[in-house]
Amino acid sequence: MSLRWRLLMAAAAALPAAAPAWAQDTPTDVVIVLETQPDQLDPCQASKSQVGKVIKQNVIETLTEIDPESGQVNPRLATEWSQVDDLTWRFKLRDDVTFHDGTPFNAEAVKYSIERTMDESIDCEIRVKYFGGLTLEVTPAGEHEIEVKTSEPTPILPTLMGTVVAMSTATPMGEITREPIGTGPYRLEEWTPGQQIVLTRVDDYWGDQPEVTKATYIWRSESTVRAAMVAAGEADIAPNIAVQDATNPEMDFSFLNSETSRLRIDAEIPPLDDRRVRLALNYATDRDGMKGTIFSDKVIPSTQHVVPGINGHNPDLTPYAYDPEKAMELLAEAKADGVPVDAEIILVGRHNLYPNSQESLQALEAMYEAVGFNITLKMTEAAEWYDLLFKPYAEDRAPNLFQEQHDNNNGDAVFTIFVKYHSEGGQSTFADAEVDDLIDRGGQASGEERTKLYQEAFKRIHEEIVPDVSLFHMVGFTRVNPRLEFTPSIATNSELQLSEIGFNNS
Amino acid sequence: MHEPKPLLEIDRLSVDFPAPDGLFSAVRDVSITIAPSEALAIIGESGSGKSVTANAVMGLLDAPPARVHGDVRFEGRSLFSMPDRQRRDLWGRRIAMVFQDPLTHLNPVYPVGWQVTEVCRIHGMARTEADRRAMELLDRVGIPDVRRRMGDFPHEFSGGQRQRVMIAMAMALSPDLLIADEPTTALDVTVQAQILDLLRDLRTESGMALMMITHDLGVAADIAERVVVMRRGEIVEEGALDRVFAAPVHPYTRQLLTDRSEEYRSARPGVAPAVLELDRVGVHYGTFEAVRDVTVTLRKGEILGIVGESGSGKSSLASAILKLRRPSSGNIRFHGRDIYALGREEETGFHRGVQAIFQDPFSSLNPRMTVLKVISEPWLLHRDVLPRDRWRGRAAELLDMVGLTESDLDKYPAEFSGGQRQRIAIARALALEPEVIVCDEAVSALDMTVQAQVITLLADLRTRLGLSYVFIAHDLTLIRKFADHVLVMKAGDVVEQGVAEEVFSRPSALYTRQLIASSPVPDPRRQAERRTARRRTLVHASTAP
Amino acid sequence: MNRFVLKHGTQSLFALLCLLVLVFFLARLTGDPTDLYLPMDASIEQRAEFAASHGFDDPVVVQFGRYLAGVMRFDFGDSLFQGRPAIDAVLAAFPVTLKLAGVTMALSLVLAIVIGSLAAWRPRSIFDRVASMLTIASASAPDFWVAIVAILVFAVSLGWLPTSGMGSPAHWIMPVGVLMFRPLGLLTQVVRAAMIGALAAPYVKTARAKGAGKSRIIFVHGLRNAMLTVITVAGDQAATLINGAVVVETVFGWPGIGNLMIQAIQQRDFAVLQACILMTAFAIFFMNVLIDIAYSRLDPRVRTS
Amino acid sequence: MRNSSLLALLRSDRVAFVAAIWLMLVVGIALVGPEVVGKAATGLDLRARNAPPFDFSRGWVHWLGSDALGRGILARIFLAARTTLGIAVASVLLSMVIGGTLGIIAGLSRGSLGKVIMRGTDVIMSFPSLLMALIVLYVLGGAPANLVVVLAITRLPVYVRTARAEVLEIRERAFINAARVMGAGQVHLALRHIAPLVLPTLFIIGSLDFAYVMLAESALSFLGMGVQPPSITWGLMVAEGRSYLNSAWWLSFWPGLFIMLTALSANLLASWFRIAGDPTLRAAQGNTGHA
Repeated sequence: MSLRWRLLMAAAAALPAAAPAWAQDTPTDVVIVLETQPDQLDPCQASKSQVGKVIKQNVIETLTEIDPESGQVNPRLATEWSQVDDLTWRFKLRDDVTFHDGTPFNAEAVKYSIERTMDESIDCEIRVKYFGGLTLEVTPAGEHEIEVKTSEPTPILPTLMGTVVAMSTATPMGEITREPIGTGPYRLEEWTPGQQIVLTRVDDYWGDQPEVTKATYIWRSESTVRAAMVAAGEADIAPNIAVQDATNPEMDFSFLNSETSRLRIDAEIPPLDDRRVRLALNYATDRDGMKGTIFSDKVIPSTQHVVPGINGHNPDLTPYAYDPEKAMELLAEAKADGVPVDAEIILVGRHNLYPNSQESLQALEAMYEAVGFNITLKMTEAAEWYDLLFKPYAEDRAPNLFQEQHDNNNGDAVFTIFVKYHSEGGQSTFADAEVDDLIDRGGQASGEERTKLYQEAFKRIHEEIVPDVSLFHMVGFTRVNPRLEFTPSIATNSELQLSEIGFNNS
Repeated sequence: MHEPKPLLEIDRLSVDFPAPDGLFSAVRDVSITIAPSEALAIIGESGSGKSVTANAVMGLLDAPPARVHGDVRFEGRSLFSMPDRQRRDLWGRRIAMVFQDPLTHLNPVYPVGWQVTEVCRIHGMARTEADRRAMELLDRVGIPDVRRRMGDFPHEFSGGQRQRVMIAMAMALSPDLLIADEPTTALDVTVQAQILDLLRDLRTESGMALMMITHDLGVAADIAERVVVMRRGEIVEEGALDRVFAAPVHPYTRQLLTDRSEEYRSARPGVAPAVLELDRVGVHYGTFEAVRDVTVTLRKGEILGIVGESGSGKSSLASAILKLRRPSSGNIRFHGRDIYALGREEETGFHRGVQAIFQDPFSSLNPRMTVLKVISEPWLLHRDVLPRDRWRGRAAELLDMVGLTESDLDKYPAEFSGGQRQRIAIARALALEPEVIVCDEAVSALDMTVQAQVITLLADLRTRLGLSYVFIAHDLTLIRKFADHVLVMKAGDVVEQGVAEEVFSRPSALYTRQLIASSPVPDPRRQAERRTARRRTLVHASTAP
Repeated sequence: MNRFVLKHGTQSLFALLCLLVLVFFLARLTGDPTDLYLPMDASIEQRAEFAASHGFDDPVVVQFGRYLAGVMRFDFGDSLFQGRPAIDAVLAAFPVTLKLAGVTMALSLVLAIVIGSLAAWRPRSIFDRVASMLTIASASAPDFWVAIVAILVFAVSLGWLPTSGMGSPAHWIMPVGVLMFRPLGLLTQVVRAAMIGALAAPYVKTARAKGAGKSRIIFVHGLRNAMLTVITVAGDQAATLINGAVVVETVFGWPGIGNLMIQAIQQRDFAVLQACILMTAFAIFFMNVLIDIAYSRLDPRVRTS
Repeated sequence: MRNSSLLALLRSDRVAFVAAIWLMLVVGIALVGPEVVGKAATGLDLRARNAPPFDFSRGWVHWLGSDALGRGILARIFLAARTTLGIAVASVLLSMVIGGTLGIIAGLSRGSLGKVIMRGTDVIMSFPSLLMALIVLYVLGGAPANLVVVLAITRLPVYVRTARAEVLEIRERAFINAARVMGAGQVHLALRHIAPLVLPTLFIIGSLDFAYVMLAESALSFLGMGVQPPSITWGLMVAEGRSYLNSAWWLSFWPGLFIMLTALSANLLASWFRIAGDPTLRAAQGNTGHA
């Protein structure tokens, strides 16, 4: 150690004024430290949170924009829209926009953008995630108006357009680009793979000019390091740090990150096919005990797998209270009826699914064992976890509880409810005709009707079926350098709009 | 006898080393003086303290752990109390040293030329001057083609040449005193003779004093004017060369001299049945031909001596006999059967009938085995020889036979001296009651007195058990004393063979004559005559094709 | 020297091929990247379609054949996740690791030689004991832990150094310092042992008898011989340095090959993983050749035999 | 008889003696620790979450603080000792036995078998061991048994190479020839003569590796592919606790200290044993000996 010390001393002596050299100085530049480097910056991958945080609404913009708090659809590049018939929609576009490469933003460009996004030869996440099974036919209806025809009725097309981004026609078709050219307030200045991405402000942005002139994105995998960097003045925003690193109320802001955590119960395998056993699990879960300890005290015990603000969320449901006695009673009842409640139940967890995920699972394991379950914790790595997440499930599997976290930030419950709860959904663990019917009808409906049907479905799922142990609407923590004025929101998980950043003049 | 002004005075020198049980006293109260130009030999066996004394003079003992008392003075100045810098100034310039094993004492990663110039450079000579001097010196000590070989590395030279390089290094600054610690021990006899001649000539030229450390009385007789005999750290006898050799006072000196005296044995007539027959045996290592066309017969109760210098192929021949290396040509028959074409049972019979004793007493016993395990290993391999419950008893008998006791059975080899280890190896060789024992330099690494004891034991066992030996050695005196039939080898060829006495008294081959002439005898007067004679032979030899 | 490289080359080529087969098949046993690449809500059909379009549904042997054919044409495949040739990603990352490892190794060697030699001059002295203890201790701490503690102490609390990243020389101090721990500890021990051995060698006696002084004995006679052992161990250490580099690069956010490899393994980005392996294996081979050359330069006995 | 003298030698070297005592202590903890702490190591107590160390009002298992689930750190360390040492010892033994055997075979074989073995080790050596371990663990999963196998494989080359080098030297010694002259076969030579001589060297490497394996195991945990909860090792404790370094340093400090001290002790003992086991080195070290 002495050697190291001497070395450091020497270094410190040699660089007396060095400290500012690596701290950020220029007043309107910001440095943002992410968890991982985005693999790509292709506009059509903007729905990936690691890509979206850099380019979405900064470099490239969407046609519509969804208010994360209310789920409401707002104009962005499209100014207004109307439904022509069941399958056809019309979108009016802004006429004062040009791409960073000088090409005009018009109907042709949007057509090109949508076609490129839907191109099956590149694996655009926007297509796979939001347009599975759906095809779009785009026809320009004037210089700044388009008509979109869908292959099947899609009442939420304006919401979906909140995911579709506009890119210059110079963007190559059929191959992934590393140089996104959009219409946003910033252009991609430099991308040194592995090291940094630099965005600079454009002069002729169509909207209000943001304050930040230059944004540098870097990445460090350790939350401690990210937090330390902001504390040391080397970075200005660390969008996501662990709860235990969020120790400074001056800098650290919590925000609902639109993620919801749960344990999926495999309701097809005894003893978990018995509703009482599933209820017992819920009653044995001490959500309040975990809140404020393992998890932040800002998390909200959840009742359903979508966050409030998503169309279809049912605000009238209440979480199951912590009641171990009741859990034991239910178990005893089930046991009396011959349900094999002593069977070993596998609790499948995944590494670092969310901060402190391992600890929360160990806590849950202890809680369930306390009421008489026989739980074995099994940690998996991403690939194995995915394998278990999706159907088809193994025939001879053991009864299992499956740790999950789901992020729906696109305003509508449809992105969640079908895949998780419909008997044909890729990740559902039960089949209930009534739930299926509600989900199917909800998908076709729009407006109030849609909301109501989904809410009914969530109610039945939560109270009658009990296919999961719903845990929390999760919060994230963002550390922000006090010189900035920035409040993270529920959207911070998937995008980080530089235009929302201001500076404190102190 | 003593010069009035001594060059070097060793004054009541004692050296102790810490040992597990207190202090081990390596040198006790030794006082020696050397006059300018005098040649002194310190004679002693291993553990006599002769090398420790030499190293103490040069300050080469590590200060702890060695504890040195007394004083050493050079021209009246104490070497022990003078400042390090002054002492370093003397080393190499006024006092130089030559060591026993030139290969390890030369730095393997530097060219020899560099190593010779280093002495000069250390003592302030300019580079070009030092280079010139080194070349001159190497040429003087007899390195051929000096200009080219200056840049060669120690491993590229033969043993004798390396020692010549060492000597050149020592002579570089014409020192007043040369300390030579067993400088010829690792060398072949013919080379030893050349090195001794070189040392003598250099001394004559420069008038330097010589302190020669040796275990070999012949070497002392060859070069010294005065001798000091040491034993177990103390001086037992000191005096002029002729006086000590002619009329030794101390019993130990007398014993040393008798052990080396020459005894001729009468050869046995070759009437006994043949045990081992070698027929035109050749051994190759890759393309290198180590042994060529050896044909010889070993009869029951006979001792076949094989003599030769390093590289003569004698050990390769032993390997072939022991089935350690298959001959590339010819065949070897044990009781008439080719040993490389034996059936399973005959194979067992061969391994019981032929045993071996190797040179190095340190590596010939597995250090992790007790003596009992070592001796009983043959019975483990040949399970029908002796039931396990009798192993201990029989092993004790064997130990008794070789002069050790039953209580030694549970000790490890490290607890024995070299001679004792060789006895254990002999006991192991006897365990299967063999007919032939191949002794590959079996006594070469031992001290003279120990050597004599082991030889006596071997001779005794032959008489008692009717054993035959293949006795391989580089030491002519030994072979001469011990063998019935002798084979002289050189570079893979048998240059001469016959009844031992005849070969030695009337050698027919030139090489045999050279060997005999080079081997020093512990008699100053005869050695002086032989030297003169040898020089003539050598001159003759070097002009011969 | 050419024949020597050629011999090593063919041997290493064989080893490389084995390694490639091993990793290729092992990596595919860990599952295909479809699930990791596609969003969670992708349908079963979309997954099947994705796997088919990237050939993940072919038998592994067929995939391997295709890959080998590509390698023959110096086409190492495209990174699934980065959408660019895998070799580009590797070539961008490799110099970073090379610099990091190079500086670390050079510094550890120099320090190890100085500390180890001084410790060997007087074994069991106070200096020797303290130096041994510290260097062994430094090799006994989990490196990621040391790295994070170092950031908290030197960057956050004291503010002397930047937390992480590359750039100014100051950015190098902590990564190199942390990465140095293991090799420095080991090399110091090796230098010390080798020097003790070399200083006990008979030729050192000869040098002393020539009147050579302490520094001449240590650095001219001892060190040159001790280096033979040291560079062999240093070579092995340099090869294993990449283990530490994985951790250090991860913590300090250096875009090196260790970081890239971890990411490739986690994402099942096979093309990148394979390219990384080829690159490191080649680098290790190249380093072994260098060491052999250095060895033969240092030891004339190797040169002539 | 030899052991007692070794023990005396050990006592004369204070540092090595302390190292040995620490190792014995740790082994003792591994043997009985988990039973001693019992439920205290696994029970949940969220009120004691991240309780700081040196609060002696709580039970002794909390003296070094409590972890994020309120379990005493000391209790966790005791529980983890068995897995940690178990993995380290098992993988070292496994690689020592397999590597040693392969090395001896390679050393004795003059044919292609030896070459195959050496090429095999080349393959393992030409790839960073940590990454090799990661890939294999992704296939097999992070069960302690798998970890043992993986770590053993990555360390094999060291043993193979060392054993082979030793054999090449030993097989030239005279007692091997003496045994062959008696008719000893390869198996006899390998078991009776060579293995006992190679073993001490392998043992020294083993104790160095013991430290290495513990550190590698913790690095794997850091990268997320080591032992998985609910199994626990010191390495995993450090890896999990690292995210609390800012707020609760004791979570990763104590297990880190245990790893460091244990690794240090193993290293110290190994270097001591290298000297004690080799009389020539012992002399060079200046303990005893003659010039």
